[in-house]
Amino acid sequence: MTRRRGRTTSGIELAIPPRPEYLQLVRAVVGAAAGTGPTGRTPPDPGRVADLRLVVSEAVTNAMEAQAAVGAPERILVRCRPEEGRIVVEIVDRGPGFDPDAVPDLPPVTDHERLDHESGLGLSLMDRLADGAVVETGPDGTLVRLTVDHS
Amino acid sequence: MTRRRGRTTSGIELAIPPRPEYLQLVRAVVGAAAGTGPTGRTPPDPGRVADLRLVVSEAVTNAMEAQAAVGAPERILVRCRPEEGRIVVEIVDRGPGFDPDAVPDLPPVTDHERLDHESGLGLSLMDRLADGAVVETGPDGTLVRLTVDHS
Amino acid sequence: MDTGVDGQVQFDVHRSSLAPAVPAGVVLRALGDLDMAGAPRLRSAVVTEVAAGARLLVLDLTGVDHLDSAGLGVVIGALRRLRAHDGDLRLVCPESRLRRVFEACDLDRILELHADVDAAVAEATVR
Amino acid sequence: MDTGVDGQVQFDVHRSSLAPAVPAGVVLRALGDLDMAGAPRLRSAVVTEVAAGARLLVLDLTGVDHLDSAGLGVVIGALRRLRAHDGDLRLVCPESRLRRVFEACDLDRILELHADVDAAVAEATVR
Ligand SMILES: Nc1ncnc2c1ncn2[C@@H]1O[C@H](COP(=O)(O)OP(=O)(O)O)[C@@H](O)[C@H]1O
Ligand SMILES: Nc1ncnc2c1ncn2[C@@H]1O[C@H](COP(=O)(O)OP(=O)(O)O)[C@@H](O)[C@H]1O
Repeated sequence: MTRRRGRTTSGIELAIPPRPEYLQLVRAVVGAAAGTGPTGRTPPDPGRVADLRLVVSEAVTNAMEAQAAVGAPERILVRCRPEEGRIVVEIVDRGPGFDPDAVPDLPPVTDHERLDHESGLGLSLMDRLADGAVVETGPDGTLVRLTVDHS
Repeated sequence: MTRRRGRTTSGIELAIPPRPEYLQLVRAVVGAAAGTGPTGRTPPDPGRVADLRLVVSEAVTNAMEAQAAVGAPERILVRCRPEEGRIVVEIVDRGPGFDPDAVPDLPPVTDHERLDHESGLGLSLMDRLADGAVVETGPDGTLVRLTVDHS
Repeated sequence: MDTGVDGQVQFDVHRSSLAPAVPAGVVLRALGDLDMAGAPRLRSAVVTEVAAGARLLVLDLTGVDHLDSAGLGVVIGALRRLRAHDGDLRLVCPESRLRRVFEACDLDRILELHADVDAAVAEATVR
Repeated sequence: MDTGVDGQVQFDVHRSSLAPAVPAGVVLRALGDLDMAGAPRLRSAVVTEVAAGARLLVLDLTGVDHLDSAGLGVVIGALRRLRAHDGDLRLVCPESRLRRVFEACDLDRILELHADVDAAVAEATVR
Protein backbone atom coordinates (compact mmCIF):
# COMPACT_ATOMS: atom_id res chain seq x y z
CA MET A 1 0.00 0.00 0.00
CA THR A 2 1.25 3.43 -0.90
CA ARG A 3 0.94 6.02 1.81
CA ARG A 4 1.66 9.61 0.88
CA ARG A 5 1.74 12.13 3.69
CA GLY A 6 3.19 15.04 1.70
CA ARG A 7 1.07 17.96 0.63
CA THR A 8 -0.31 17.38 -2.80
CA THR A 9 -0.43 20.44 -5.00
CA SER A 10 -4.16 20.69 -5.62
CA GLY A 11 -7.44 19.89 -3.97
CA ILE A 12 -8.23 19.66 -0.31
CA GLU A 13 -7.31 17.22 2.43
CA LEU A 14 -9.41 16.58 5.51
CA ALA A 15 -8.37 14.58 8.57
CA ILE A 16 -11.11 13.50 11.00
CA PRO A 17 -11.32 11.45 14.18
CA PRO A 18 -12.57 7.91 13.46
CA ARG A 19 -15.99 8.58 14.97
CA PRO A 20 -19.44 8.31 13.33
CA GLU A 21 -20.49 11.84 14.24
CA TYR A 22 -17.91 13.13 11.74
CA LEU A 23 -19.51 11.37 8.75
CA GLN A 24 -21.90 14.25 8.14
CA LEU A 25 -18.99 16.69 8.11
CA VAL A 26 -17.11 14.56 5.58
CA ARG A 27 -20.11 14.49 3.27
CA ALA A 28 -20.55 18.25 3.56
CA VAL A 29 -16.89 18.87 2.82
CA VAL A 30 -16.72 16.50 -0.13
CA GLY A 31 -19.92 17.93 -1.58
CA ALA A 32 -18.61 21.46 -1.13
CA ALA A 33 -15.16 20.67 -2.50
CA ALA A 34 -16.73 19.08 -5.57
CA GLY A 35 -18.58 22.32 -6.30
CA THR A 36 -15.70 24.66 -5.48
CA GLY A 37 -13.53 25.85 -8.29
CA PRO A 38 -12.49 28.79 -10.41
CA THR A 39 -15.29 30.81 -12.01
CA GLY A 40 -16.20 29.44 -15.38
CA ARG A 41 -15.52 25.82 -14.53
CA THR A 42 -18.61 23.69 -15.16
CA PRO A 43 -19.76 22.30 -11.81
CA PRO A 44 -20.67 18.61 -11.52
CA ASP A 45 -24.32 17.50 -11.84
CA PRO A 46 -26.12 17.60 -8.46
CA GLY A 47 -26.97 13.92 -8.92
CA ARG A 48 -23.31 13.04 -9.31
CA VAL A 49 -22.43 15.07 -6.22
CA ALA A 50 -25.07 13.00 -4.37
CA ASP A 51 -23.43 9.80 -5.66
CA LEU A 52 -20.03 11.11 -4.57
CA ARG A 53 -21.27 11.94 -1.09
CA LEU A 54 -22.78 8.47 -0.77
CA VAL A 55 -19.78 6.45 -1.91
CA VAL A 56 -17.38 8.53 0.19
CA SER A 57 -19.67 8.03 3.18
CA GLU A 58 -19.50 4.26 2.61
CA ALA A 59 -15.73 4.25 2.34
CA VAL A 60 -15.26 6.40 5.46
CA THR A 61 -17.73 4.20 7.36
CA ASN A 62 -15.62 1.16 6.46
CA ALA A 63 -12.45 3.02 7.47
CA MET A 64 -13.97 3.86 10.86
CA GLU A 65 -15.10 0.25 11.40
CA ALA A 66 -11.66 -1.04 10.40
CA GLN A 67 -9.87 1.26 12.84
CA ALA A 68 -12.37 0.51 15.60
CA ALA A 69 -11.70 -3.22 15.12
CA VAL A 70 -8.05 -2.73 16.05
CA GLY A 71 -8.52 0.26 18.36
CA ALA A 72 -6.55 2.62 16.10
CA PRO A 73 -7.19 6.21 17.23
CA GLU A 74 -5.48 7.91 14.27
CA ARG A 75 -7.46 10.30 12.18
CA ILE A 76 -8.82 9.17 8.83
CA LEU A 77 -7.68 11.13 5.78
CA VAL A 78 -9.98 12.23 3.00
CA ARG A 79 -8.31 13.79 -0.03
CA CYS A 80 -10.45 15.42 -2.67
CA ARG A 81 -8.93 16.34 -5.99
CA PRO A 82 -10.79 18.01 -8.85
CA GLU A 83 -9.70 16.73 -12.26
CA GLU A 84 -10.92 17.59 -15.75
CA GLY A 85 -14.55 16.45 -15.83
CA ARG A 86 -14.31 14.33 -12.69
CA ILE A 87 -13.59 14.28 -8.98
CA VAL A 88 -11.18 11.90 -7.30
CA VAL A 89 -11.46 11.19 -3.57
CA GLU A 90 -9.02 9.07 -1.60
CA ILE A 91 -9.87 7.68 1.83
CA VAL A 92 -6.93 6.47 3.90
CA ASP A 93 -7.23 4.52 7.14
CA ARG A 94 -4.88 2.82 9.59
CA GLY A 95 -7.01 -0.27 10.01
CA PRO A 96 -5.77 -3.87 9.56
CA GLY A 97 -6.45 -4.04 5.83
CA PHE A 98 -8.45 -6.79 4.12
CA ASP A 99 -8.62 -8.96 1.05
CA PRO A 100 -11.29 -7.52 -1.25
CA ASP A 101 -11.48 -10.80 -3.20
CA ALA A 102 -12.30 -12.70 -0.01
CA VAL A 103 -15.35 -10.57 0.85
CA PRO A 104 -18.31 -12.96 0.42
CA ASP A 105 -21.16 -12.08 -1.92
CA LEU A 106 -24.55 -11.43 -0.37
CA PRO A 107 -27.37 -13.90 -1.16
CA PRO A 108 -29.62 -12.76 -4.04
CA VAL A 109 -32.06 -10.10 -2.90
CA THR A 110 -35.07 -12.42 -3.39
CA ASP A 111 -33.63 -15.19 -1.17
CA HIS A 112 -35.08 -15.67 2.26
CA GLU A 113 -31.61 -15.59 3.90
CA ARG A 114 -30.89 -12.20 2.36
CA LEU A 115 -32.66 -10.69 5.37
CA ASP A 116 -30.11 -12.19 7.73
CA HIS A 117 -27.49 -9.76 6.43
CA GLU A 118 -27.88 -6.24 7.72
CA SER A 119 -24.40 -5.29 6.54
CA GLY A 120 -22.28 -5.87 3.47
CA LEU A 121 -23.69 -3.35 1.01
CA GLY A 122 -20.94 -0.72 1.11
CA LEU A 123 -18.49 -2.08 -1.44
CA SER A 124 -21.21 -2.91 -3.94
CA LEU A 125 -22.70 0.58 -3.63
CA MET A 126 -19.24 2.01 -4.35
CA ASP A 127 -18.89 -0.25 -7.38
CA ARG A 128 -22.30 0.68 -8.71
CA LEU A 129 -22.38 4.42 -8.06
CA ALA A 130 -18.75 5.46 -8.54
CA ASP A 131 -17.14 5.53 -11.98
CA GLY A 132 -14.01 4.04 -10.50
CA ALA A 133 -13.16 2.35 -7.19
CA VAL A 134 -9.62 1.16 -6.48
CA VAL A 135 -8.48 -0.41 -3.19
CA GLU A 136 -4.84 -0.49 -2.06
CA THR A 137 -4.64 -2.39 1.18
CA GLY A 138 -2.11 -3.92 3.54
CA PRO A 139 -1.44 -4.59 7.21
CA ASP A 140 -0.85 -0.85 7.89
CA GLY A 141 -4.10 0.31 6.42
CA THR A 142 -6.23 0.83 3.37
CA LEU A 143 -6.50 3.46 0.68
CA VAL A 144 -9.70 3.59 -1.34
CA ARG A 145 -9.66 5.80 -4.44
CA LEU A 146 -13.09 6.72 -5.75
CA THR A 147 -13.66 8.54 -9.02
CA VAL A 148 -16.94 10.18 -9.98
CA ASP A 149 -17.45 11.84 -13.36
CA HIS A 150 -19.19 15.24 -13.49
CA SER A 151 -22.08 13.90 -15.53
CA MET B 1 7.67 29.47 14.97
CA THR B 2 6.53 25.97 15.87
CA ARG B 3 5.36 23.83 12.99
CA ARG B 4 3.75 20.53 13.81
CA ARG B 5 2.92 18.24 10.93
CA GLY B 6 2.06 15.14 12.97
CA ARG B 7 -1.49 13.98 13.42
CA THR B 8 -2.95 15.44 16.55
CA THR B 9 -5.20 13.10 18.46
CA SER B 10 -8.45 15.03 18.36
CA GLY B 11 -10.31 17.46 16.17
CA ILE B 12 -10.14 17.88 12.43
CA GLU B 13 -7.52 19.22 10.07
CA LEU B 14 -8.25 20.74 6.69
CA ALA B 15 -5.71 21.62 4.00
CA ILE B 16 -6.85 23.92 1.18
CA PRO B 17 -5.26 25.53 -1.86
CA PRO B 18 -4.42 29.20 -1.19
CA ARG B 19 -7.26 30.50 -3.35
CA PRO B 20 -10.19 32.75 -2.37
CA GLU B 21 -12.87 30.38 -3.69
CA TYR B 22 -11.98 28.01 -0.81
CA LEU B 23 -12.86 30.54 1.92
CA GLN B 24 -16.51 29.55 1.89
CA LEU B 25 -15.54 25.90 2.32
CA VAL B 26 -13.30 26.75 5.29
CA ARG B 27 -16.12 28.63 7.00
CA ALA B 28 -18.54 25.76 6.39
CA VAL B 29 -16.08 23.23 7.78
CA VAL B 30 -15.16 25.26 10.84
CA GLY B 31 -18.82 25.97 11.58
CA ALA B 32 -19.65 22.29 11.17
CA ALA B 33 -16.70 21.08 13.23
CA ALA B 34 -17.64 23.46 16.03
CA GLY B 35 -21.08 21.87 16.22
CA THR B 36 -19.93 18.26 15.82
CA GLY B 37 -19.38 16.23 18.92
CA PRO B 38 -20.62 13.37 21.04
CA THR B 39 -24.30 13.37 21.94
CA GLY B 40 -24.90 15.23 25.16
CA ARG B 41 -22.16 17.78 24.66
CA THR B 42 -23.57 21.29 24.82
CA PRO B 43 -23.09 22.87 21.39
CA PRO B 44 -21.71 26.41 21.13
CA ASP B 45 -24.07 29.40 20.82
CA PRO B 46 -24.92 30.14 17.16
CA GLY B 47 -23.63 33.69 17.68
CA ARG B 48 -20.27 32.37 18.80
CA VAL B 49 -20.12 30.01 15.81
CA ALA B 50 -20.72 33.09 13.62
CA ASP B 51 -17.85 34.87 15.39
CA LEU B 52 -15.63 31.83 14.89
CA ARG B 53 -16.44 31.64 11.18
CA LEU B 54 -15.65 35.33 10.80
CA VAL B 55 -12.31 35.37 12.60
CA VAL B 56 -11.15 32.18 10.88
CA SER B 57 -12.15 33.70 7.54
CA GLU B 58 -10.00 36.75 8.36
CA ALA B 59 -7.00 34.65 9.34
CA VAL B 60 -7.25 32.44 6.25
CA THR B 61 -7.64 35.52 4.04
CA ASN B 62 -4.39 36.89 5.51
CA ALA B 63 -2.71 33.51 5.01
CA MET B 64 -3.77 33.48 1.34
CA GLU B 65 -2.54 37.05 0.82
CA ALA B 66 0.76 36.25 2.53
CA GLN B 67 1.38 33.22 0.33
CA ALA B 68 0.31 35.07 -2.80
CA ALA B 69 2.85 37.80 -1.98
CA VAL B 70 5.70 35.29 -2.23
CA GLY B 71 4.07 32.96 -4.75
CA ALA B 72 3.91 30.03 -2.31
CA PRO B 73 1.58 27.35 -3.76
CA GLU B 74 1.46 25.16 -0.63
CA ARG B 75 -1.89 24.43 0.91
CA ILE B 76 -2.99 26.32 3.99
CA LEU B 77 -3.75 24.25 7.07
CA VAL B 78 -6.75 24.81 9.30
CA ARG B 79 -6.85 22.75 12.49
CA CYS B 80 -9.98 22.77 14.57
CA ARG B 81 -9.92 21.34 18.06
CA PRO B 82 -12.89 21.20 20.41
CA GLU B 83 -11.94 21.83 24.04
CA GLU B 84 -14.06 22.01 27.16
CA GLY B 85 -16.36 24.99 26.64
CA ARG B 86 -14.39 26.42 23.73
CA ILE B 87 -13.08 25.85 20.23
CA VAL B 88 -9.47 26.36 19.18
CA VAL B 89 -8.60 26.87 15.53
CA GLU B 90 -5.07 27.13 14.18
CA ILE B 91 -4.32 28.55 10.74
CA VAL B 92 -0.88 27.77 9.33
CA ASP B 93 0.60 29.37 6.22
CA ARG B 94 3.90 29.30 4.36
CA GLY B 95 4.00 33.03 3.75
CA PRO B 96 6.94 35.32 4.61
CA GLY B 97 5.79 36.06 8.17
CA PHE B 98 5.38 39.55 9.60
CA ASP B 99 5.90 41.63 12.72
CA PRO B 100 2.50 42.08 14.38
CA ASP B 101 3.83 45.01 16.44
CA ALA B 102 4.84 46.83 13.27
CA VAL B 103 1.34 46.74 11.73
CA PRO B 104 0.26 50.41 11.72
CA ASP B 105 -2.99 51.45 13.44
CA LEU B 106 -5.79 52.72 11.25
CA PRO B 107 -6.81 56.39 11.63
CA PRO B 108 -9.80 56.88 13.98
CA VAL B 109 -13.04 56.02 12.24
CA THR B 110 -14.26 59.64 12.29
CA ASP B 111 -11.12 60.97 10.55
CA HIS B 112 -11.37 62.01 6.94
CA GLU B 113 -8.31 59.89 6.01
CA ARG B 114 -9.93 56.77 7.43
CA LEU B 115 -11.65 56.36 4.06
CA ASP B 116 -8.28 56.03 2.32
CA HIS B 117 -7.81 52.61 3.93
CA GLU B 118 -9.86 49.86 2.38
CA SER B 119 -7.83 47.18 4.14
CA GLY B 120 -6.36 46.63 7.58
CA LEU B 121 -9.39 45.48 9.59
CA GLY B 122 -8.64 41.77 9.85
CA LEU B 123 -6.38 41.65 12.89
CA SER B 124 -8.58 44.03 14.89
CA LEU B 125 -11.68 41.94 14.09
CA MET B 126 -9.84 38.86 15.37
CA ASP B 127 -8.86 40.70 18.53
CA ARG B 128 -12.38 41.94 19.13
CA LEU B 129 -14.42 38.86 18.25
CA ALA B 130 -12.18 35.98 19.35
CA ASP B 131 -11.57 35.23 23.02
CA GLY B 132 -7.93 34.61 22.25
CA ALA B 133 -5.68 35.34 19.26
CA VAL B 134 -2.03 34.27 19.30
CA VAL B 135 0.38 34.72 16.40
CA GLU B 136 3.58 32.69 15.98
CA THR B 137 5.42 33.95 12.95
CA GLY B 138 8.78 33.65 11.23
CA PRO B 139 10.39 33.62 7.80
CA ASP B 140 8.88 30.17 7.01
CA GLY B 141 5.33 31.10 7.76
CA THR B 142 2.75 32.07 10.32
CA LEU B 143 0.55 30.20 12.74
CA VAL B 144 -2.49 32.02 14.12
CA ARG B 145 -4.28 30.36 17.03
CA LEU B 146 -7.81 31.60 17.61
CA THR B 147 -9.91 30.62 20.61
CA VAL B 148 -13.66 31.17 20.81
CA ASP B 149 -15.64 30.29 23.93
CA HIS B 150 -18.96 28.46 23.53
CA SER B 151 -20.94 31.31 25.07
CA MET C 1 -31.07 14.60 19.23
CA ASP C 2 -27.57 14.87 17.81
CA THR C 3 -26.62 18.09 16.15
CA GLY C 4 -23.96 18.33 13.48
CA VAL C 5 -23.09 20.54 10.54
CA ASP C 6 -24.16 24.09 11.38
CA GLY C 7 -26.17 22.87 14.35
CA GLN C 8 -28.44 20.91 12.01
CA VAL C 9 -30.12 17.81 13.48
CA GLN C 10 -28.01 14.75 12.67
CA PHE C 11 -30.72 12.20 13.40
CA ASP C 12 -33.99 11.82 15.23
CA VAL C 13 -36.99 9.42 15.27
CA HIS C 14 -40.63 10.42 15.86
CA ARG C 15 -43.22 7.79 16.72
CA SER C 16 -46.96 7.83 16.14
CA SER C 17 -49.62 5.14 16.48
CA LEU C 18 -52.02 4.10 13.73
CA ALA C 19 -54.55 2.73 16.25
CA PRO C 20 -57.50 2.39 16.27
CA ALA C 21 -57.60 2.34 12.43
CA VAL C 22 -54.74 -0.16 12.36
CA PRO C 23 -54.59 -1.69 15.85
CA ALA C 24 -50.97 -2.91 15.86
CA GLY C 25 -49.81 -0.19 13.45
CA VAL C 26 -47.00 2.22 14.21
CA VAL C 27 -45.29 4.90 12.17
CA LEU C 28 -41.64 5.70 12.81
CA ARG C 29 -40.62 8.91 11.10
CA ALA C 30 -36.86 9.20 10.62
CA LEU C 31 -35.37 12.68 10.38
CA GLY C 32 -31.87 13.66 9.36
CA ASP C 33 -28.98 11.48 8.33
CA LEU C 34 -29.47 7.72 8.38
CA ASP C 35 -25.81 6.73 8.45
CA MET C 36 -23.60 4.82 10.91
CA ALA C 37 -24.19 7.61 13.44
CA GLY C 38 -28.00 7.67 13.10
CA ALA C 39 -28.81 4.02 12.28
CA PRO C 40 -28.42 2.56 15.81
CA ARG C 41 -31.13 4.87 17.09
CA LEU C 42 -33.60 3.79 14.43
CA ARG C 43 -32.69 0.13 14.92
CA SER C 44 -33.42 0.32 18.63
CA ALA C 45 -36.71 2.13 17.95
CA VAL C 46 -37.72 -0.70 15.62
CA VAL C 47 -36.71 -3.37 18.14
CA THR C 48 -38.70 -1.59 20.86
CA GLU C 49 -41.84 -1.34 18.71
CA VAL C 50 -41.76 -4.98 17.61
CA ALA C 51 -41.20 -6.11 21.20
CA ALA C 52 -44.15 -3.93 22.27
CA GLY C 53 -46.39 -5.69 19.74
CA ALA C 54 -46.26 -3.61 16.55
CA ARG C 55 -47.14 -5.77 13.55
CA LEU C 56 -47.53 -3.17 10.84
CA LEU C 57 -44.56 -0.83 10.92
CA VAL C 58 -44.43 2.14 8.58
CA LEU C 59 -40.93 3.58 8.24
CA ASP C 60 -41.29 7.10 6.93
CA LEU C 61 -38.04 8.25 5.31
CA THR C 62 -39.49 11.50 3.91
CA GLY C 63 -37.39 13.56 6.31
CA VAL C 64 -34.18 11.65 5.70
CA ASP C 65 -31.44 13.75 4.10
CA HIS C 66 -28.87 11.04 3.68
CA LEU C 67 -29.32 7.28 3.47
CA ASP C 68 -26.47 4.83 3.11
CA SER C 69 -25.80 1.14 3.71
CA ALA C 70 -26.00 1.57 7.48
CA GLY C 71 -29.58 2.79 7.08
CA LEU C 72 -30.42 0.08 4.54
CA GLY C 73 -29.19 -2.44 7.11
CA VAL C 74 -31.78 -1.18 9.57
CA VAL C 75 -34.50 -1.50 6.93
CA ILE C 76 -33.48 -5.09 6.16
CA GLY C 77 -33.37 -5.93 9.87
CA ALA C 78 -36.80 -4.37 10.37
CA LEU C 79 -38.26 -6.47 7.57
CA ARG C 80 -36.76 -9.65 9.07
CA ARG C 81 -38.04 -8.81 12.58
CA LEU C 82 -41.56 -8.05 11.42
CA ARG C 83 -41.82 -11.11 9.17
CA ALA C 84 -40.62 -13.26 12.08
CA HIS C 85 -43.78 -12.10 13.87
CA ASP C 86 -46.02 -12.38 10.81
CA GLY C 87 -46.01 -8.64 10.62
CA ASP C 88 -45.18 -6.33 7.75
CA LEU C 89 -42.93 -3.39 7.00
CA ARG C 90 -44.00 -0.51 4.77
CA LEU C 91 -41.66 2.15 3.51
CA VAL C 92 -42.45 5.75 2.72
CA CYS C 93 -39.80 7.17 0.44
CA PRO C 94 -41.01 9.83 -1.99
CA GLU C 95 -37.60 11.31 -2.90
CA SER C 96 -35.97 9.99 -6.08
CA ARG C 97 -32.60 10.78 -4.49
CA LEU C 98 -33.21 8.12 -1.83
CA ARG C 99 -35.05 5.72 -4.12
CA ARG C 100 -31.87 5.60 -6.15
CA VAL C 101 -30.03 4.11 -3.16
CA PHE C 102 -32.60 1.31 -2.80
CA GLU C 103 -32.40 0.66 -6.53
CA ALA C 104 -28.61 0.51 -6.51
CA CYS C 105 -28.91 -2.46 -4.11
CA ASP C 106 -31.96 -4.01 -5.81
CA LEU C 107 -33.85 -3.60 -2.54
CA ASP C 108 -36.69 -1.94 -4.48
CA ARG C 109 -37.37 -5.47 -5.78
CA ILE C 110 -38.43 -6.71 -2.35
CA LEU C 111 -39.79 -3.50 -0.81
CA GLU C 112 -42.30 -1.12 -2.29
CA LEU C 113 -41.48 2.57 -1.85
CA HIS C 114 -44.62 4.58 -1.11
CA ALA C 115 -45.24 8.26 -1.69
CA ASP C 116 -46.76 8.95 1.73
CA VAL C 117 -47.97 7.28 4.93
CA ASP C 118 -51.57 7.06 3.68
CA ALA C 119 -50.51 5.15 0.58
CA ALA C 120 -48.37 2.83 2.68
CA VAL C 121 -51.19 2.15 5.16
CA ALA C 122 -53.86 1.83 2.45
CA GLU C 123 -51.96 -0.92 0.74
CA ALA C 124 -51.40 -2.70 4.03
CA THR C 125 -55.04 -2.65 5.09
CA VAL C 126 -56.25 -3.80 1.65
CA ARG C 127 -54.24 -7.00 2.07
CA MET D 1 -22.00 33.79 -10.70
CA ASP D 2 -19.59 31.71 -8.67
CA THR D 3 -20.95 28.59 -7.05
CA GLY D 4 -19.45 27.05 -3.97
CA VAL D 5 -20.54 24.91 -1.06
CA ASP D 6 -23.25 22.53 -2.34
CA GLY D 7 -23.63 24.54 -5.53
CA GLN D 8 -24.80 27.55 -3.52
CA VAL D 9 -24.12 30.97 -5.09
CA GLN D 10 -20.86 32.35 -3.73
CA PHE D 11 -21.46 35.94 -4.80
CA ASP D 12 -23.54 37.98 -7.20
CA VAL D 13 -24.59 41.66 -7.64
CA HIS D 14 -27.96 42.87 -8.96
CA ARG D 15 -28.42 46.46 -10.13
CA SER D 16 -31.56 48.58 -10.27
CA SER D 17 -32.10 52.27 -10.94
CA LEU D 18 -33.99 54.66 -8.63
CA ALA D 19 -34.77 57.06 -11.51
CA PRO D 20 -36.93 58.99 -12.04
CA ALA D 21 -37.72 59.31 -8.28
CA VAL D 22 -34.02 59.78 -7.55
CA PRO D 23 -32.38 60.75 -10.84
CA ALA D 24 -28.80 59.71 -10.10
CA GLY D 25 -29.83 56.95 -7.70
CA VAL D 26 -28.78 53.32 -8.05
CA VAL D 27 -29.31 50.26 -5.87
CA LEU D 28 -26.70 47.50 -5.87
CA ARG D 29 -27.99 44.39 -4.20
CA ALA D 30 -25.25 42.05 -3.03
CA LEU D 31 -26.05 38.34 -2.73
CA GLY D 32 -23.97 35.63 -1.15
CA ASP D 33 -20.61 35.84 0.55
CA LEU D 34 -18.88 39.21 0.63
CA ASP D 35 -15.36 37.95 1.29
CA MET D 36 -12.04 38.12 -0.57
CA ALA D 37 -13.63 36.02 -3.32
CA GLY D 38 -16.77 38.15 -3.72
CA ALA D 39 -15.53 41.65 -2.85
CA PRO D 40 -13.73 42.43 -6.14
CA ARG D 41 -16.96 41.98 -8.07
CA LEU D 42 -18.85 44.42 -5.84
CA ARG D 43 -15.96 46.90 -5.94
CA SER D 44 -15.96 46.93 -9.73
CA ALA D 45 -19.75 47.35 -9.79
CA VAL D 46 -19.40 50.40 -7.51
CA VAL D 47 -16.61 51.88 -9.64
CA THR D 48 -18.70 51.39 -12.78
CA GLU D 49 -21.78 53.08 -11.28
CA VAL D 50 -19.87 56.09 -9.97
CA ALA D 51 -18.11 56.49 -13.30
CA ALA D 52 -21.52 56.32 -15.04
CA GLY D 53 -22.81 59.18 -12.89
CA ALA D 54 -24.45 57.57 -9.86
CA ARG D 55 -24.52 60.02 -6.94
CA LEU D 56 -26.80 58.25 -4.53
CA LEU D 57 -25.72 54.66 -4.19
CA VAL D 58 -27.72 52.25 -2.04
CA LEU D 59 -25.78 49.11 -1.13
CA ASP D 60 -28.31 46.49 -0.13
CA LEU D 61 -26.66 43.80 2.00
CA THR D 62 -29.92 42.03 2.90
CA GLY D 63 -28.95 38.99 0.84
CA VAL D 64 -25.40 38.78 2.15
CA ASP D 65 -24.69 35.60 4.10
CA HIS D 66 -21.16 36.40 5.15
CA LEU D 67 -19.43 39.76 5.50
CA ASP D 68 -15.83 40.20 6.52
CA SER D 69 -13.10 42.82 6.29
CA ALA D 70 -12.79 42.35 2.53
CA GLY D 71 -16.44 43.40 2.18
CA LEU D 72 -16.06 46.26 4.66
CA GLY D 73 -13.16 47.50 2.54
CA VAL D 74 -15.50 47.77 -0.45
CA VAL D 75 -18.00 49.73 1.65
CA ILE D 76 -15.31 52.16 2.80
CA GLY D 77 -14.04 52.57 -0.75
CA ALA D 78 -17.58 53.21 -1.99
CA LEU D 79 -18.10 55.93 0.61
CA ARG D 80 -14.83 57.59 -0.40
CA ARG D 81 -15.65 57.43 -4.12
CA LEU D 82 -19.14 58.87 -3.68
CA ARG D 83 -18.05 61.65 -1.36
CA ALA D 84 -15.32 62.58 -3.85
CA HIS D 85 -18.18 63.32 -6.28
CA ASP D 86 -20.41 65.00 -3.67
CA GLY D 87 -22.54 61.92 -3.69
CA ASP D 88 -23.71 59.72 -0.86
CA LEU D 89 -23.69 56.06 0.12
CA ARG D 90 -26.60 54.42 1.94
CA LEU D 91 -26.46 50.97 3.45
CA VAL D 92 -29.28 48.49 3.86
CA CYS D 93 -28.37 45.95 6.52
CA PRO D 94 -31.30 44.59 8.52
CA GLU D 95 -29.57 41.49 9.95
CA SER D 96 -28.12 41.85 13.44
CA ARG D 97 -25.54 39.21 12.48
CA LEU D 98 -24.05 41.58 9.91
CA ARG D 99 -24.60 44.73 11.96
CA ARG D 100 -22.36 43.16 14.55
CA VAL D 101 -19.47 43.17 12.05
CA PHE D 102 -19.90 46.91 11.38
CA GLU D 103 -20.07 47.54 15.10
CA ALA D 104 -16.93 45.52 15.82
CA CYS D 105 -15.05 48.00 13.57
CA ASP D 106 -16.94 51.11 14.77
CA LEU D 107 -18.08 51.63 11.18
CA ASP D 108 -21.65 51.99 12.44
CA ARG D 109 -20.48 55.36 13.79
CA ILE D 110 -19.99 56.79 10.31
CA LEU D 111 -22.59 54.82 8.36
CA GLU D 112 -26.23 54.36 9.21
CA LEU D 113 -27.56 50.83 8.72
CA HIS D 114 -31.09 50.91 7.28
CA ALA D 115 -33.78 48.25 7.52
CA ASP D 116 -34.73 48.36 3.83
CA VAL D 117 -34.17 50.23 0.58
CA ASP D 118 -37.19 52.53 1.14
CA ALA D 119 -35.83 53.68 4.49
CA ALA D 120 -32.41 54.26 2.98
CA VAL D 121 -33.83 56.26 0.07
CA ALA D 122 -36.30 58.20 2.24
CA GLU D 123 -33.54 59.49 4.44
CA ALA D 124 -31.46 60.41 1.43
CA THR D 125 -34.20 62.39 -0.29
CA VAL D 126 -35.17 64.22 2.91
CA ARG D 127 -31.68 65.67 3.11
N1 LIG E 1 -11.18 0.03 4.81
C1 LIG E 1 -11.34 -1.25 5.17
N2 LIG E 1 -10.49 -1.85 6.02
C2 LIG E 1 -10.65 -3.13 6.38
N3 LIG E 1 -11.65 -3.93 5.94
C3 LIG E 1 -12.54 -3.38 5.07
C4 LIG E 1 -12.43 -2.04 4.64
N4 LIG E 1 -13.44 -1.82 3.76
C5 LIG E 1 -14.15 -2.96 3.68
N5 LIG E 1 -13.61 -3.92 4.45
C6 LIG E 1 -14.08 -5.30 4.61
O1 LIG E 1 -14.99 -5.60 3.60
C7 LIG E 1 -16.24 -6.02 4.16
C8 LIG E 1 -17.40 -5.58 3.29
O2 LIG E 1 -17.51 -4.18 3.32
P1 LIG E 1 -18.87 -3.49 2.92
O3 LIG E 1 -19.32 -4.02 1.61
O4 LIG E 1 -18.68 -2.02 2.97
O5 LIG E 1 -19.90 -3.95 4.01
P2 LIG E 1 -19.93 -3.72 5.58
O6 LIG E 1 -18.91 -2.68 5.91
O7 LIG E 1 -21.32 -3.29 5.84
O8 LIG E 1 -19.60 -5.06 6.16
C9 LIG E 1 -16.26 -5.42 5.55
O9 LIG E 1 -17.09 -6.14 6.41
C10 LIG E 1 -14.80 -5.50 5.93
O10 LIG E 1 -14.48 -6.79 6.39
N1 LIG F 1 -0.49 35.40 8.04
C1 LIG F 1 0.14 36.54 7.74
N2 LIG F 1 1.33 36.49 7.09
C2 LIG F 1 1.99 37.62 6.77
N3 LIG F 1 1.54 38.86 7.08
C3 LIG F 1 0.37 38.97 7.72
C4 LIG F 1 -0.38 37.84 8.10
N4 LIG F 1 -1.49 38.25 8.75
C5 LIG F 1 -1.42 39.61 8.78
N5 LIG F 1 -0.32 40.04 8.16
C6 LIG F 1 0.12 41.45 8.00
O1 LIG F 1 -0.65 42.26 8.85
C7 LIG F 1 -1.32 43.29 8.09
C8 LIG F 1 -2.65 43.62 8.70
O2 LIG F 1 -3.52 42.52 8.57
P1 LIG F 1 -5.08 42.76 8.65
O3 LIG F 1 -5.39 43.54 9.87
O4 LIG F 1 -5.74 41.44 8.54
O5 LIG F 1 -5.45 43.66 7.42
P2 LIG F 1 -5.30 43.39 5.86
O6 LIG F 1 -5.01 41.95 5.67
O7 LIG F 1 -6.62 43.81 5.32
O8 LIG F 1 -4.18 44.29 5.41
C9 LIG F 1 -1.41 42.73 6.69
O9 LIG F 1 -1.49 43.74 5.73
C10 LIG F 1 -0.11 41.95 6.58
O10 LIG F 1 0.98 42.82 6.26
